[in-house]
Amino acid sequence: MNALTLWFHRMGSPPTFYAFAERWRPWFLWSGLLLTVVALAWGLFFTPADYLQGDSYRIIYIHVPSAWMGQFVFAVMAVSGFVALVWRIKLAEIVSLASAPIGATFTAIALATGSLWGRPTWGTYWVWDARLTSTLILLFLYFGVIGLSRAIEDRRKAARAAALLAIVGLVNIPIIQYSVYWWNTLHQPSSVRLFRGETTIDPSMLWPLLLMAVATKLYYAWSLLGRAQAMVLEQESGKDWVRQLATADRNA
Amino acid sequence: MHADRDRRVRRMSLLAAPGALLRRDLLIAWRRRAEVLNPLLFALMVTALFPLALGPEAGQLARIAGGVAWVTVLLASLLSLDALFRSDLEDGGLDQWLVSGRSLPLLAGARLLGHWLTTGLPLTVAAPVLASMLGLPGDAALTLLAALALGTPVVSMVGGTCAALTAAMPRAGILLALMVLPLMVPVLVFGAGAVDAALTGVSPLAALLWLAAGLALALPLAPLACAAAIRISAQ
Amino acid sequence: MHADRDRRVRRMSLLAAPGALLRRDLLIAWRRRAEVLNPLLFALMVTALFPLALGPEAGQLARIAGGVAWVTVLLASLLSLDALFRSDLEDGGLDQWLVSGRSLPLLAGARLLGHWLTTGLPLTVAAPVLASMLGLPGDAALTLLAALALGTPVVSMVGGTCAALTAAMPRAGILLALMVLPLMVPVLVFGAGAVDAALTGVSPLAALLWLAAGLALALPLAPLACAAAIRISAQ
Amino acid sequence: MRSRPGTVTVNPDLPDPAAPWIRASRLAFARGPETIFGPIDLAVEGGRVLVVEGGNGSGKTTLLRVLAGLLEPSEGTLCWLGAPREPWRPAPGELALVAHQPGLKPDLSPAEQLAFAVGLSAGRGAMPIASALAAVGLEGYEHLPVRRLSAGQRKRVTLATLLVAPANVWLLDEPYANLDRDGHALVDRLIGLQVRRGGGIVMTSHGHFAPEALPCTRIAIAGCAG
Amino acid sequence: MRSRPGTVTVNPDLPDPAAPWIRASRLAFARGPETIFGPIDLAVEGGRVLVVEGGNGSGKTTLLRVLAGLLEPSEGTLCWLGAPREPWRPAPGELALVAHQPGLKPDLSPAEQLAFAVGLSAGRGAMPIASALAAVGLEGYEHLPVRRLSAGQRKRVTLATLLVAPANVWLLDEPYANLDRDGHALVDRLIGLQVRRGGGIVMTSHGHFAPEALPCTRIAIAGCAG
Ligand code: HEM
Ligand SMILES: Nc1ncnc2c1ncn2[C@@H]1O[C@H](COP(=O)(O)OP(=O)(O)OP(=O)(O)O)[C@@H](O)[C@H]1O
Ligand SMILES: Nc1ncnc2c1ncn2[C@@H]1O[C@H](COP(=O)(O)OP(=O)(O)OP(=O)(O)O)[C@@H](O)[C@H]1O
Ligand SMILES: [Mg+2]
Ligand SMILES: [Mg+2]
Repeated sequence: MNALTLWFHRMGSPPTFYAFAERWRPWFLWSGLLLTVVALAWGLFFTPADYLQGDSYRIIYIHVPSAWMGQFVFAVMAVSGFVALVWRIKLAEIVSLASAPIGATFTAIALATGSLWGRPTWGTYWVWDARLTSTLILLFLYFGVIGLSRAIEDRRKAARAAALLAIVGLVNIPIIQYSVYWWNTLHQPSSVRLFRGETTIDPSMLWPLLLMAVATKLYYAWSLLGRAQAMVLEQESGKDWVRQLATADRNA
Repeated sequence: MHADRDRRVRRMSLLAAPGALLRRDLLIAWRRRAEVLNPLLFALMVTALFPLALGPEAGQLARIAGGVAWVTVLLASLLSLDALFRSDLEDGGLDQWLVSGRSLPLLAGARLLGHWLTTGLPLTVAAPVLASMLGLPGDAALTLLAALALGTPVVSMVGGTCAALTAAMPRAGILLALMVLPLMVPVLVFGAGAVDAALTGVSPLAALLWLAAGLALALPLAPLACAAAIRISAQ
Repeated sequence: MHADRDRRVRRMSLLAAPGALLRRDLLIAWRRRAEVLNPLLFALMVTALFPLALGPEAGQLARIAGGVAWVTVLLASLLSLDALFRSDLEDGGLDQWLVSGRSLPLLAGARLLGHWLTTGLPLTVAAPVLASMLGLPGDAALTLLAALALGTPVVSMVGGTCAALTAAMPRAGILLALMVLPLMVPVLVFGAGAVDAALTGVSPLAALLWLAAGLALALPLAPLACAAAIRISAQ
Repeated sequence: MRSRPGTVTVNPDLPDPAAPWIRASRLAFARGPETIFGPIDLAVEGGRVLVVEGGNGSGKTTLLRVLAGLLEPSEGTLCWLGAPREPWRPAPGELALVAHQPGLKPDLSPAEQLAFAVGLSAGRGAMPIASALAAVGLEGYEHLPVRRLSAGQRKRVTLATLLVAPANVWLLDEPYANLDRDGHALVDRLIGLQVRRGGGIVMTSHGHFAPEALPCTRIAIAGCAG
Repeated sequence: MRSRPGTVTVNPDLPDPAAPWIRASRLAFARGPETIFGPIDLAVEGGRVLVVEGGNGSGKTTLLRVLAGLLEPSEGTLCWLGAPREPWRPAPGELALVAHQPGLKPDLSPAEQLAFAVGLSAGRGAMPIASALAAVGLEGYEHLPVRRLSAGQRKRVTLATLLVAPANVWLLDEPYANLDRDGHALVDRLIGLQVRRGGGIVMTSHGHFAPEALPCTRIAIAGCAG
């Protein structure tokens, strides 16, 4: 057993994991908040307005990191789901299950900010552009995973079922992306060229963007650990260490 | 020689259980053979509904024919997927699969094959009828046939895996659709795209090759995923 | 006075059983409240599928929006109809309805009402969202809302009656669709027609009135028909 | 009016107080050409248990479903309290059926199942739901979904409906199946209760079990036992 | 190799011929935080019947499903012929399960049901389908769809699978339920057969029935009976 699997197995013990999460959550929260404040201040006040879009482009600091996170979290969900199914590690199950609503929220934020942004720039909230469509489908994939896990009462069973669906979804995501591009370019050669043309971005915009990307990951870690803690407590309610925790809480 | 016969015998016994399952599924389908036509009739009916819903301008219809045909086929498959594992779960049949100690992926594969034979195949065979109802010209109709032949097995396999996950839920119909439809986007896009290409005079080969690639990917993976799903549901 | 109170008591006790059934059905729906959103999500997803199948040109899309919205709503209802009486038949619940000696049409009516409240109503409420996805302008969107409010109860009632007839069949999904869809053609035509009329600037009132007439016809008749269907299935 | 103490009288105009609850004359049921059970006569009298005995496949369940009005007899007449009734449809509060498939919803708790049974019933002389659940030994399981109950626990929920939704005649199909020793005693107690208040009972049995020390009439149903 | 005469040997390399078919040590099952049955030890020996007794809801069915590999134990180890096996998955010909829900298809006849069971089985030392159906008393019902059979007749079809698809260990959940007197004798005969050929048997019971005059081990399962 190498160090990584050993670590996973140790983390698989609920009390160890709970203590780990308890220790690290504040760090994630505070560093994430700090980075957000810095990045937003930088982005909102210290970068120039876009020569084409004026100030409306500043929504980019929410939009793009959320869009990235929507995809990133799905990958995390599927990979930890795979770990859960193959090596039967409870913690991975929990990580997978707890990720779904967070990822769905990020995706929804990307969609919402995108369509708000679309109004001033494209004159409409929604067009059937390739990237927009594939983001929408990603959201639907999340809905499928969440719906499935909610519909199954037994938590472990729900986690495993959702993990399997996430894996199937992950295998499909590249294919979906490709097909959607193919679909759009086939029918509509040139309406929105925004994403592909604009590969060069001004460094003064890039830095706050990257900071935000890190901040959202920290936020994700914080939120994930919180949800996972709640799930662990629920699964383990009645065990000794949880009871001790509860009494310690009451005494404190 | 001897080793060869041994291997043959082992392979035969490996396929004995899925073979028996496929035979039984087809037998049940045969007992209810009136229902085998149903997906087909459904497809024909939805195809007939579209002009009613969209208004009768014929030109508009032919332009969207590929898409309509594929949406129809997807929905027909969806409707028949819901029951794919449910009754086996409820009547304890899946327990017997598991207790038998037989290879679960092979059993799952047999079930998926049975589903395709009773749903996808009739729809594919009926492609020319659908095509003529939608006013597709000859080569576009042929493309539709080819696309359905390549795409419907993927629908059965991916959809069947999702159906195995929802088997334990009494009314999963719509949840199943929520799970399956996003996964079916590539099949839909390439399937409808192939017909569209043929209609506009472009070669549909690229789209068809993508469908074939999807099929090649699903063939080995879907039975494994489906088996895993069955194990989860049967608990 | 006395006779009046007696009548009130009798009416109350007449409604006691259907009331209990409706309460129980809603309770079950509440237990699975995650699923209440599903018809809605399904409708959104199918609405998203159409552009994928038909191509993204917006102009074409808006022209067929009314039809697409109605086809979507019909399919969402269809998917949820299948299970409407099946589980009660299989678990012996329908036997209990019959043995109770309570008015079967009222019980059937309660079940149909429950179906509409959990399927048709959310779809109706979501009409504005569907409309904006399909690019419908404001008054057409309002017309869609009105048409759905009048049409979805009819779908629940007629579809529910068919579902009662097919309840005894293990995989009736598609057969049910075959029975329901032709019956739904008027709803579809008037429903889509109303939206179309609003789009082209004509008054949609005529189509809406036809829908209202259908509703007025179905309200008293559907529970009776449904009760008869239940008696047939329960044997 | 019939004056058995505590009887659940629902029909105010009982045709004949001395008549049995149900009388069947030359009752037979056939599916297509094949007779499932032959013409038989029977009377479900108040305060007595009618035990229908027969081997597997002899037609016991079918007979019960005919008496419950779920299947139409192919021959014979049925009378309720002496008055012939055609078609044979129960009125509220007349019949209760405990079958293999009792109509429990996996998502609902025993208490909620019983609340629905109360809604369907005539609602007189009933026991409160909580006491009924306690009486069948399901204390502590009132609020678990039925999905989580064992076979015997589900059977107990079904038996509790007899308490919360009283009926003049109980039709019990293998009431002892799936129950443990306590459960058997419970069924005996329930039957005793109904007998004491003058209600009628029809139960099927394979001859292993029967209520103890209660007035019984046994009839054998002649079928082509497997 | 194990040398009990007529034993259905499927695994050619049996680890320990003297070991019991299944040995469970400190086996427990929990759903979420709640333990369904406590840590128990048991051995399923060849030629003996292991009778699991307990009240309703004590966990008998759950234990059987764990032994069948359908549920994962939360604690404890399981050994097959002395060798620990993890995860616990049966190989062909090792286990047979007769449960409340036996996987019968309403549209198929008993003969067709059994043909499928044969397809799933390891297929050695089996009885022909027609003889098996005759042995369980279903002559004349071979070609009727199961939809048309009574509760007891369905149970008999399930019992016939034990004959056409032999297995080393039988897991029987309330095998006597729904059967008439003949049916009880039939179950006893079947169990006797398996005992004589050295196979293992685990059966649940509420204590009313047990195979007559056969070597039995009884264990009580401690649960919070309803
Ligand atoms: C609902 C509408 C929208 C959706 C769903 C959407 C979705 C996305 C996604 C998924 C990404 C991440 C791409 C990646 O993986 O790198 C992205 C990036 C981006 N989006 Fe949007 N978007 C929307 C509207 C808009 C609008 C209206 C604008 C501006 C006019 C915009 C500007 C950008 C920019 C500048 C990027 C970063 C460029 C890049 O990394 O390629 N988006 N969007
Ligand atoms: N739905 C049906 N269609 C046709 N025949 C049926 C149907 N149900 C039962 N039968 C036949 O009717 C006969 C009587 O069945 P029934 O279920 O009444 O028997 P039973 O006495 O209750 O038996 P058991 O003790 O096994 O429950 C059986 O031979 C059976 O084959
Ligand atoms: N799917 C489930 N989910 C949660 N709890 C369950 C589930 N199935 C059973 N239980 C609980 O587990 C306990 C044991 O159930 P089990 O079915 O094993 O009992 P049993 O001994 O077979 O009882 P019976 O004699 O009534 O069949 C019961 O208290 C029941 O409430
Ligand atoms: Mg019976
Ligand atoms: Mg049990």
